[in-house]
Amino acid sequence: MKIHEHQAKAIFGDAGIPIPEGRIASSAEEAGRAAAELGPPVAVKSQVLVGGRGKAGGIKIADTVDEAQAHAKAILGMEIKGLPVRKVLIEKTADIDRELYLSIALDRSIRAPLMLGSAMGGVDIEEVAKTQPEAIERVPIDPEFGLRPYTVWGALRRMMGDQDLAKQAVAIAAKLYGIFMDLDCSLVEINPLIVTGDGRVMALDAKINLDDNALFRHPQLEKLRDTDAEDPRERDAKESDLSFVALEGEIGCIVNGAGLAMATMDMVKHAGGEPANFLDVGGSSRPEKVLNAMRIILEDPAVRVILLNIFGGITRCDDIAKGLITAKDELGVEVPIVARLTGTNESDGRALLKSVGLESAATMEEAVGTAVKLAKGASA
Amino acid sequence: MKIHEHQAKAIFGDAGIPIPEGRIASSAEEAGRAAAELGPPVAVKSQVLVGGRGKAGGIKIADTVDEAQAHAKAILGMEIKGLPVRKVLIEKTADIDRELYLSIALDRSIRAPLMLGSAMGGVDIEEVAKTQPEAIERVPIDPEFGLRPYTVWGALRRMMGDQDLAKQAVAIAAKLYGIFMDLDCSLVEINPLIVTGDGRVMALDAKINLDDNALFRHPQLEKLRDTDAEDPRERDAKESDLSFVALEGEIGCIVNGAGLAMATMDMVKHAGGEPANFLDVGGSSRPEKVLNAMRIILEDPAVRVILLNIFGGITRCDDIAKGLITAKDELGVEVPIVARLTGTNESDGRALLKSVGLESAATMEEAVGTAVKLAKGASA
Amino acid sequence: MSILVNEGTKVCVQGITGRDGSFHAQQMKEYGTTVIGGTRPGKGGEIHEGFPVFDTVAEAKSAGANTSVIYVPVAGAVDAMYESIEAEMDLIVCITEGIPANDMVRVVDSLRGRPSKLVGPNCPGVITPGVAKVGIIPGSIATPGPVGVVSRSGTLTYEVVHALTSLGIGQSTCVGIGGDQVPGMNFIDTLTLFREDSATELVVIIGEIGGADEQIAADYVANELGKPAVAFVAGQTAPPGKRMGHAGAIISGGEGTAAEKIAAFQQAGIPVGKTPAEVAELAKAKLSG
Amino acid sequence: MSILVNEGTKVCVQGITGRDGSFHAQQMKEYGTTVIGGTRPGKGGEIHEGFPVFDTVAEAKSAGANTSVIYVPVAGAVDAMYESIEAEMDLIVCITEGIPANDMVRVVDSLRGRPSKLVGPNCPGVITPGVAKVGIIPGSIATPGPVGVVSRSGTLTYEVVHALTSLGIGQSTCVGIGGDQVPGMNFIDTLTLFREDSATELVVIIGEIGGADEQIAADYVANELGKPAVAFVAGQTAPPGKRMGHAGAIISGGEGTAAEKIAAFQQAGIPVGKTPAEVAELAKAKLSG
Repeated sequence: MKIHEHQAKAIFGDAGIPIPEGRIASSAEEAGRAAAELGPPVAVKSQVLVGGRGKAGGIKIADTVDEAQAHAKAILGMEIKGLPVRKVLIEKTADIDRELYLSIALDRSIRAPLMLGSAMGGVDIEEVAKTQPEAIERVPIDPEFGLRPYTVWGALRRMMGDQDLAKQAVAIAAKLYGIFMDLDCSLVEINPLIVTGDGRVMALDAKINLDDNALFRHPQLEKLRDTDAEDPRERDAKESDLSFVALEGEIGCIVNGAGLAMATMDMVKHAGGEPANFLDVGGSSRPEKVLNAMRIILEDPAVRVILLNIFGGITRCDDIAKGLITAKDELGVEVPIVARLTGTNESDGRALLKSVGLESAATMEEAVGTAVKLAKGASA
Repeated sequence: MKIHEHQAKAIFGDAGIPIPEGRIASSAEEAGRAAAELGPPVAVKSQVLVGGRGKAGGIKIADTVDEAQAHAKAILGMEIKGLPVRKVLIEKTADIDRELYLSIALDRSIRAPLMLGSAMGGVDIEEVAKTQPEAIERVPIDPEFGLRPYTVWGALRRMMGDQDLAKQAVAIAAKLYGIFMDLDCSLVEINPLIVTGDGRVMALDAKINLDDNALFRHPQLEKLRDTDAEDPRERDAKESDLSFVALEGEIGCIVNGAGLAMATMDMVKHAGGEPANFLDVGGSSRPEKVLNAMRIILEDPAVRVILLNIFGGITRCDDIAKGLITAKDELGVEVPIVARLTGTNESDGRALLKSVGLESAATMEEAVGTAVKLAKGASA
Repeated sequence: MSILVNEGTKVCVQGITGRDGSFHAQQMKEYGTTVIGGTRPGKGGEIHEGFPVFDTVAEAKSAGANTSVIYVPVAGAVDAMYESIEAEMDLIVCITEGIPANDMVRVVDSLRGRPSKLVGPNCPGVITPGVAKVGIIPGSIATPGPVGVVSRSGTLTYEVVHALTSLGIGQSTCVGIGGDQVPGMNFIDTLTLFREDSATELVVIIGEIGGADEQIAADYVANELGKPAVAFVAGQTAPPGKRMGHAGAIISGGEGTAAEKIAAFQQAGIPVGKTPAEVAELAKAKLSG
Repeated sequence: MSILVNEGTKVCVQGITGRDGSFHAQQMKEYGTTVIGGTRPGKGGEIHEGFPVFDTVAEAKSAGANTSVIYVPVAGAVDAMYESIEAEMDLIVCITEGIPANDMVRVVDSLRGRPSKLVGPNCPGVITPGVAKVGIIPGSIATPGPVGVVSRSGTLTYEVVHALTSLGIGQSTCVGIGGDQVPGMNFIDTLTLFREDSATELVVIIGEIGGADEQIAADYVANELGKPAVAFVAGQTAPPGKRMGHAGAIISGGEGTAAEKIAAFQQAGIPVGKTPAEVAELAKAKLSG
């Protein structure tokens, strides 16, 4: 889960990481009052959960209160990459001497957190990593010891180029690690980390991504969720305990297991079709999961055929078949259904489907082929 | 450092370990009011930092408010093993079905905490350990994992003899471990841990010993120090950064290093003398340490000779000699001084002593022999 | 021979009284696995559907268990892993999914200097066909033979194993390492065991989008494995920035795409199948070639 | 031969700019020890009294150091140990005293599965006479020879070593393991090294009141060491319940008395000297007997 800059900055502030003084505003009037309180010049920053706000015109500097209000009015009306801007952060501008980069993220290859730092901040760090890998300091954090001053001293001294600035950066890195661990983050990032004209190190931006699996123990963070940034069907699916990702195609897929679900999508594509979604019903095989899956998929008017691909292990084919039959009854499904059931309780499942006139394909290849043919026939 | 039962119980209570309701009182009147608030019968428990309060008459049950007041009056006038009783804890009595034992202590042999439990509580656990070792459950705690329910479940189930009681005991053990680690204890002990008539598990007594080396990070605990229980000279020595233990003999010892200090005492004893103290000036050799050491030793009128035994490593013999000379000047030392100086800057130190008429012994044996002879001569 | 699971495997089912634990204890036993019993604190001494119940893993170990399999809900799964690590079980298989990544960082770190191997979490487990299985892989689809299988996906493992068996190609051991970001054993840990296993002549690697484990595995196969391999990569049509079911299946910052992984395998001389059936055919060709 | 410290020892002095660190860096160097330099964060790149200063132990290691010695005040000493453990120094000697016991529990636990050996804290260090020393043991009192010394006390070590040298008996290596309750290497860890060391023909064990390490050591000598030993135990006149200087030197619950320890040594056939001089004589007799 992602949270907004102003929310991340509040967390930074509580942890003692220096941030510019700022106020959040939902209207131009509020923005004007905030600008007056802070004293111009101020930055007016759109709060949306996508990158590239600056390029999209979502960050403006205002030299007067009136200008701040005008910028806020313009920005609050914007959509950035499809997301409406509902709030702006009004912030005192900083006297920027240098822009740098600092982050901590979970690194899969070392199975531990990794601190990244760079003297090249305020730009796309992935681009820097590709073109100038030597410009990036990479410090693995041993989870047994955590991030201690000695862990990052060498890297941050090189990056900051100065003992006093390095000391400030070490303190910030330690606090960043504290946030990373305490809140179960997958990423905490400061881009840019700035050095001000008078030699202070400060977080000018703030990004925190949270581990969805850990949100259950951070109810106060769950409250920060911004549903604007979420597909309503994906949210609906999550509430039904389904993994779902909406796509652009016309073949609705219901599969058990994430890997098989991806492989099914891939095979649809190879066969000349387009998947309408990724959907994993998971390991449990309660019939209502299939019912919910059907309901969510059928909300998409582009769906012309439903492809059910089940390899039963922990999942039982008869449960799946029961769910499908219930869905047919309750939802009045009008598109054709292609089913393939293999594994645990396979024959029971197939018999159940046959009883309502649904033939099961023998293989995954056959099922995918039939689905693609039906989708093309339907659209022709 | 030891703290009082009522202080330990406050910590238990904050941690969620069930304790009897109670009030602390410094006078018979306060005790009476407390008994009235709680409602008799109540226990009136002397708060002193020694064991064996019960046998010494320091714990009484009162069936009425008047009786509580009378008991408090009697107990508040007592001395138990030389310590004055300044406070009593007034506590609601519990309906005791069984008395058990539970503690967590640092165990040197495993270099980790060890939980001890026994179904035989309310008695001297060291006695039980000697006579019925099989009656004691010993559970080492892996510091990487801490005390988790599975760690202690088996032992506590055997000890409690019942699933529900075991569950309560596991919860108490987990909280006890939390206290042990969070407050840097060397011992947390519940003796007795009781089972009440209605099946609740509760701490009827509470003992917490703190690691002196860790007190610097627990200033709130340092405030609980009861100086009544400390020898004033030992406290004085601690403030002067000296390790000092008062003994009954007549030879005052000043030594560098704890092991050598003990060995010096032992050798005095073997030679027929009696050491007046253990005193380790430690590794640093600032002259004022010797001055303070002399001052503290000379407060004891039984001291008839001073034995200085120094093997200089990090300690420098000339510094020691300077301190001794200053002490002679400032304190007007009347008892004879026997010195032995070896190691770092030995010749400088000896020369300094010689300049004020003090000969240095060649060996530790010689110095001890001379000191014992002088002490005997003086006492003859 | 085989890896991880063999004739000497003696299983303790953590969470044996739960729905999944109960069902799969039975399934494992029916497959021929020695199931010593299971744990459920507070129920020690009882018998659950024919299996002895212990309060703790330590007690199950005293009764002979050397392998744990965890069906405990997510709230207790981390403790369940620690319990088996502390009890020094040889093999720990964690089926439970949804465990916070930072918890797994600590669990994996705690294995340093300890004798246990951890497979999972969020995985289907391990099967040595014809001998024993630990986890939830359906026994019926597997058959003994020369192919080692290691996979980040559960059902995709079944597909590939089923396809292999359909072509008459058996498996030495199949290991589902799970789809989380921080797994216990990863591709390299597993391939290292397959390298030493004389019964394994060829390895099938089933990867998916996210991370760079497939690239690292490709490199290992090219330089260290000393045996042929074939591969499959799921998620060629996955959009970037979206988590595809598994916590670890996400293309982020343009990295971890299926295309990269397929290219890495091909550069290492490892054929990549487009479907599970094609993977089985590639394996057959390699074995007979 | 020797244990822990030898010709290849290259020292990094943690806290080299402090009073003690500075003094003993010089002392070690004068004794012939290779001192690569020391650490003081924020002073990296400077030269302190002829020694290069590094910001971190990792940098000192890159410059060749394989051994750390810690003179950092207590507030930073635990971090200093972790820093050297993370840098995987071969040997870490912590001189600092007054470290909380629970901190040491965690430090010692963190050594599991890592390559470093830790001596101390609250110890005088290690000397291999004629070769090198790490810590604060005065070099002048020691001379090369066949006796290994292991001790819980600093100055008592000096007394015994001095007495040995006075009798013409040299030492292979002298190890002061320190007087804390939770030390890094303990008697057994050190004796195990002496057992394997061909230069060590006899071991002197210097114990004191508190704990049961002497009893365990006596057992090890009787059953495992394969070499003769003599012993000394300080604290026969110590009253119970009082901490005698060292955090670990306390008789509690009637356990850990000098009498118990002396009895254990004697039962294991280890002569116990009444004074340091007598220990040296016992060693001499054993060696010539």
